[in-house]
Amino acid sequence: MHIGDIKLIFPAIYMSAAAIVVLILGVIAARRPGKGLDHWLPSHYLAPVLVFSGLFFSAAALIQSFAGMGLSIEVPIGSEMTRAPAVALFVTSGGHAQLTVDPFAAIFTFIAFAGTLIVMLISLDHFGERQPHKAEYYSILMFATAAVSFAASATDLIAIYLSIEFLSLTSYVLAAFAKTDRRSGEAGLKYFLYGAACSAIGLYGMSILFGVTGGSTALTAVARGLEDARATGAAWVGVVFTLVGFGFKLALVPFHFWAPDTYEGAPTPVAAFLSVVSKAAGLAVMTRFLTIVAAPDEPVSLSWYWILVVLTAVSMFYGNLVAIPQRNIKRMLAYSSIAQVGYLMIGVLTAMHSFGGPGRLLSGFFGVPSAAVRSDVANLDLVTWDMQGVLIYTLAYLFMNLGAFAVVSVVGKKNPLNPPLANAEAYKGSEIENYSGLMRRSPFYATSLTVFLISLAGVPPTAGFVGKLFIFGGAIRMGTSYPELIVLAIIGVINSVISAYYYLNVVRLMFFAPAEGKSEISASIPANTAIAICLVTTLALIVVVKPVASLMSSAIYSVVPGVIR
Amino acid sequence: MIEHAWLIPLLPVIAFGLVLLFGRKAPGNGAYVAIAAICASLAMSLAVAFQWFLGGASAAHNGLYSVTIQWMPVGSQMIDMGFSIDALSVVMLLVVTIVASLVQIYSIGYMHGDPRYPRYFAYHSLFAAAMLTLVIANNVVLMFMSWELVGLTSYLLIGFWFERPSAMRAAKKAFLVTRVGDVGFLAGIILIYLKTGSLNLFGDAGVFENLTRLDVIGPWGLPLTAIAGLLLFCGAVGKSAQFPLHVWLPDAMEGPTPVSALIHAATMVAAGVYLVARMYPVYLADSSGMALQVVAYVGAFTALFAATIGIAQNDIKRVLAYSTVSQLGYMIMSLGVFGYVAGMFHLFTHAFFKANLFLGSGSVIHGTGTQDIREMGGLKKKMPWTYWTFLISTLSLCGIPFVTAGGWSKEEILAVAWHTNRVVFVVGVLGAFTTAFYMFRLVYKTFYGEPRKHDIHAHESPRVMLVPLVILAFLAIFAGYVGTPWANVFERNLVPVLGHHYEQVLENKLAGMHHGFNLTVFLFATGSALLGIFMATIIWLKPVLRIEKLEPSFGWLAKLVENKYYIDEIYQATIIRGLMAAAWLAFAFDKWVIDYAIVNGVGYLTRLASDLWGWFDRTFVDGLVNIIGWITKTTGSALRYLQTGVAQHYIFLLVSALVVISLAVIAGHIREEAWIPIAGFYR
Amino acid sequence: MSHSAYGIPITWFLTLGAMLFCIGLFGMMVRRSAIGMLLSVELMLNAANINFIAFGSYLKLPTIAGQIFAIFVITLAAAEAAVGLAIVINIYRLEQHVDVDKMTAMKL
Amino acid sequence: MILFGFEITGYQIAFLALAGVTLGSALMVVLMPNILRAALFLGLTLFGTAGLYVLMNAPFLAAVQVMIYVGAITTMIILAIFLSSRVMSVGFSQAIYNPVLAFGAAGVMFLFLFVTIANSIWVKRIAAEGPTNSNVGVHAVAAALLQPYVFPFELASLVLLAVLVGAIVIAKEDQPGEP
Repeated sequence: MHIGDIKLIFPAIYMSAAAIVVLILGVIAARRPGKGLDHWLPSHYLAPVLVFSGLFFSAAALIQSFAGMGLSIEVPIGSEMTRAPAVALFVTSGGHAQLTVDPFAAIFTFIAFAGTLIVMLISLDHFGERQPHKAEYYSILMFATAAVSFAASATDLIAIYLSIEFLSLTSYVLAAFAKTDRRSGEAGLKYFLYGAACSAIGLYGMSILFGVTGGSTALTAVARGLEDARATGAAWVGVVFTLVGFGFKLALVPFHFWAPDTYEGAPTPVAAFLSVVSKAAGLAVMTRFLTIVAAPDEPVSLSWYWILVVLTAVSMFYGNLVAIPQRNIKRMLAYSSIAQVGYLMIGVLTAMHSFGGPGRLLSGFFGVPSAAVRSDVANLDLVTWDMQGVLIYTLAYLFMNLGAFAVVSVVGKKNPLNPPLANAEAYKGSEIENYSGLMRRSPFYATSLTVFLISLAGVPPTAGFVGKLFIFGGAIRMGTSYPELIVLAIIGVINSVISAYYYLNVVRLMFFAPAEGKSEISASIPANTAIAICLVTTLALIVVVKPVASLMSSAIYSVVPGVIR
Repeated sequence: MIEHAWLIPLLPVIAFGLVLLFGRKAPGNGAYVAIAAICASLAMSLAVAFQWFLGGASAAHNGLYSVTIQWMPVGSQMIDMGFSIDALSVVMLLVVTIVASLVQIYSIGYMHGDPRYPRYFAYHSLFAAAMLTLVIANNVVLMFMSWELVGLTSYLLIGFWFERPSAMRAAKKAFLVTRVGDVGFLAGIILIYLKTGSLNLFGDAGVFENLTRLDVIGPWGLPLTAIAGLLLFCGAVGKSAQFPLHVWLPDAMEGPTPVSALIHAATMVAAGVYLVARMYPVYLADSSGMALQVVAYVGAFTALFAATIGIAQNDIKRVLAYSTVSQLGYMIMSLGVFGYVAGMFHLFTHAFFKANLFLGSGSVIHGTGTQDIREMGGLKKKMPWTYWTFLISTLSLCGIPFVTAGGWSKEEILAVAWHTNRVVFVVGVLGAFTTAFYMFRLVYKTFYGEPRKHDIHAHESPRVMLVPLVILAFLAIFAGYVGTPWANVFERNLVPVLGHHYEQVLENKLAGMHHGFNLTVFLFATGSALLGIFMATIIWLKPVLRIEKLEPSFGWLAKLVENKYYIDEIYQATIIRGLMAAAWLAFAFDKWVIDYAIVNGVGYLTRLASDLWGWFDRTFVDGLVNIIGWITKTTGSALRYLQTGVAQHYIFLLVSALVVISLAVIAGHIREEAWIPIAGFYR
Repeated sequence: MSHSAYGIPITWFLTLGAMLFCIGLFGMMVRRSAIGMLLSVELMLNAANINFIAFGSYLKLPTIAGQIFAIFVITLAAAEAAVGLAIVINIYRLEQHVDVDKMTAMKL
Repeated sequence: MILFGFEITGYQIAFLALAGVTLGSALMVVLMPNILRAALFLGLTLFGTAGLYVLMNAPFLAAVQVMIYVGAITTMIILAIFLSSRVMSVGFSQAIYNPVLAFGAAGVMFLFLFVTIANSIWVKRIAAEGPTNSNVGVHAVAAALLQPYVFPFELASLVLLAVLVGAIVIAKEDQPGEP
């Protein structure tokens, strides 16, 4: 690599630097609260502004990586070499990149930045101006975002482990950030213990992979090594254990146990962050890992593939069924997001098939994938549709889920001047029964939440419908060769009917139940802005889906492995 | 004008936005905005219709005008969005816009003073937009989208009076039950897409074109086309309230009456019929004919089943609801016996007279303040306009020949059934009889006799409500003249919609059918309707047969049937029921043979059947829905106990899951290597 | 049995690592206090480190990556312990105990 | 050296001794009722592991292990134990939670791993008798860290910064009125 190529990961570097700036300025300012520097440059305004400009940088990086301006990599296709818009950074001996900057990473960086910005807007409203340790809070949030960005482009086990762990550690802190709140502490502790166990298991898996593949840590090298070690049970044990570490970030069943408790106890903006941005990191790593490392030519012959299929189906059913009896809306959303991960995993499995195995990786990567050869619709290109599904659904999920959490945060807000001690009263805010008659108390929030929930249920014309269309469509297309994907898609459709049951229950309460003399709900401008952004995007995605989808389809180049330039 | 047909659904969407945002500040509290939009859509639909049928546009465009724009790229393929104008969609446009605009005008009077008046009109506009999009969509994705949107807005409209818990429940039930059908619909779309590789209906590589080319037998010899047709039909079963998913429609009467008139007469429920008609090539391509058989029998069963339930209902709107279910069964049945034109024709005429009946019942409810026909009576004098329009539409529904629209369409259905399937024909005739019977019961109980409850001060409704009634009554008479057996304009225009190939197929199926006036069918149809009217007259108008006399003996049976005994303690219930039934039989036999002979017996048997159906409906069909709900809930509740809140438990579960997964990995790869650790360890 | 200066097959180390890993897992399940569970996590991380270094040393193509990975694991273990202990201390301040199995305010 | 008919090298004896120490103290970590003693036994485990590192020709790692793990982490944990208990002697009886099930799960897991690990497939890539590399010194590690692995190195420093800030914020006791 050239040292100048560092500019390609500029968004992530910028985010880390901005986090340090917020920290230092914030700590200086906090010495005289409300006066001097704190009056002119309080960190809860500084941080969103910096993230907002970071959003522009990541958008620029996105456009740059799609347009292929200045970054490209030679990839062999069959016997010819073709240029693909990806750049390998920090190449180790053997020609394997630790970071690969490509449209896939750029999209996830953008998603992380946009999500963080919305989370910050919610936080502004949720914690208020007098939030204790606000500089540290915003700075750690920004560090976590940088970690997501690193994770999205990491193509080396060391880099992946570090960035995922970076994200986890900052997330533990964020979950426990409401220090005076018992539930927040409990949420943080459970998240920490479960996360530590999962990451230790994942690390153990990586150590086995490291050995089985002959001492390689780069994903491409691991992929080649696995080809040789195909017949080894140990290799697949390594893969499965490693997947535990990623599945934990995704809250995939059965690695999900932390999610409901943590979502319920953590401050609502943090729960929003965990459910979307942190999950995006897990998704990016999972997708990259599966498509590069673990996808041999015939994944259907491998037991772990079937394990993933089963876990995907179980996730959908488990999440949706257990969400039904919940009484706390944050907990309900936690289970709902477990189910949503199931939908996303359908997309990941589809993508996995379309990218074929490690052998195909270096020869004929852009060629017709194995699925198409076997299928009777060989002339239809299967590749782009599949990667699109994951990306578009993630985008849709970002806005609809964050929107739902934003409304939950506004409705369940506590008095910011008076942070509550561990009393049960303070938590009435996020009980579902508290939403009865919300329409009469505040039509805007009720309508917005309705739109978000309907979108999560996948009813047109919302973003969730578009996402499901792409996910299920891709699965069905690929299903001509791999019927289990069609089964998963049908399970997905059935589950979206089940999910309508509990989403509509909230809608019913909001619209159709009497309000028991509760006052109107008000929120500050930032929170309303966040909700409005989510609302507009959720409703407008179907209109602008054409440019978005064609943008996403370019991400076919995404999982180009780091190969030396 | 045809090029701008996309404006027809767009105008109500704009009205929806305006009314929702500006509501009370808009003219007429938003009502005028919504009405202006739907009337503009109506005008445009009329213009399109004139241009299409009379202006020669149909010939100029070869019977199909379709515009497509690219919507979203999926892989190398584009999902398109677009609209198509052909005879079928023009008919549907006319039906929807006419009924929707009249219903909205009517609503000015009916909803007057409602606290959420603007929102009502906003929902109405959105609903109309969704429905209009559905009928001109030329792409299954767009169709499905608007289909779901129709369901969503009907949820809002049915639950409009959410102060009533029953309205809430009904709205949710309607949404969820129709969504069950939608799963089938979606699966059908998926299957069709997999088989034809296309999402567009028309055009060179469209669904219909490809259906003819592709082989239709799937793996393991599955008749894929038939399966696709049946899956699509699931959607229609849900939306058009066919057995066994009809349970939502009677409950949905909790919405405001104009909503019932719009949704449950002309639009949403007709969407299912429209879907089958639109996808008719799929059914015709199914050479086994299995799909259409199922369609026919489901329709026929529903038609008779719902009609018998209608006899025993005492809520004016519920009678009409079951009547709607029954008439939808007629349409579906007609489509099932290759009566493609007849089914659509009945949809066309039914929309007007059923909308009129609902609006008339709304007028009655508005005037009397009650929905119970036992409390009404003698309204003929007090509400003359309502009475006459209601009567005209009732006659139309009964299928009185020559002078009403319903007569023409019902006869056409029976004519087709006579030719293709005599069983269905018999069911149709029985249905016609029952329909006339319960409708005239309704008319007599409501408008004739003396007022049974004297604290009701009935008054005629305001003019803004009467004008739509009169217009619809007019249509209930004259709309049928487009499809008389002698000059069937309807058929001439509608059949070519299928395209040349399928037109041929349909003609082969109907080969040898006597096109034109069929005296046998005419006698059966008219005779059964007149007999029904006659029976109703001698029971309720001039009580030759005194039903009240048997009311005690019959009443306790009805109660018994409804009694919880049956469900809770089946053993005991069976014995009691057996005893009671024996006693009742002895008593009834005595009464019948001595007093009333056969005529009265028919009346009782029908009512008995009706109540039994009702019981069956409540117990089994609702029960099935409830059981599914219960299982879902219980599983959810049971599973949540895994989440004990103890972190050590979580980790234990994690490790156990990992152990299971690891063992599965071993099981999966056991053959690939020696798992017995000898060589490595003691090397 | 072959003879060499070392005479220790790698499987000995790997088995030791597996034992340590499972002892750690066991500790995660049976330890009651949060700090006890944290200790068990350290055992599991150590097991992974033993694997890394064993592979790094025993591979026919020697690589330093194993040791590098282990260094990062140790670094992150320190960071993890810091975060964990901070959370534990905060919990102790709120509840006067650190027994995880008593913390079940949220369930269902 | 011949022992019980087997020929045993000095390295093997060293391994067995270190493994015994490591595993024994690891068991103590898990089973010791007193949390402070458990933490001290963790230090012993980590020492034993450091010895194993030396056996595997990784003396630098052994040094790192002793300095960071034993020196820093264990000390930190002990400090936290002191901080989070008012009276040392009370409240540390660690009742075992669900020992049988847990033992079963962990035991099956171990059997599974053992079967997987002790498999002949290692022969292919792994030198049979002992480490292939000679002692890897500080220089080699430093060169690797600063040249090919400079990115993880920098990332790790970011992690440490963020985590330090987070840990301090969470752990410190807020004075009333402090922002």
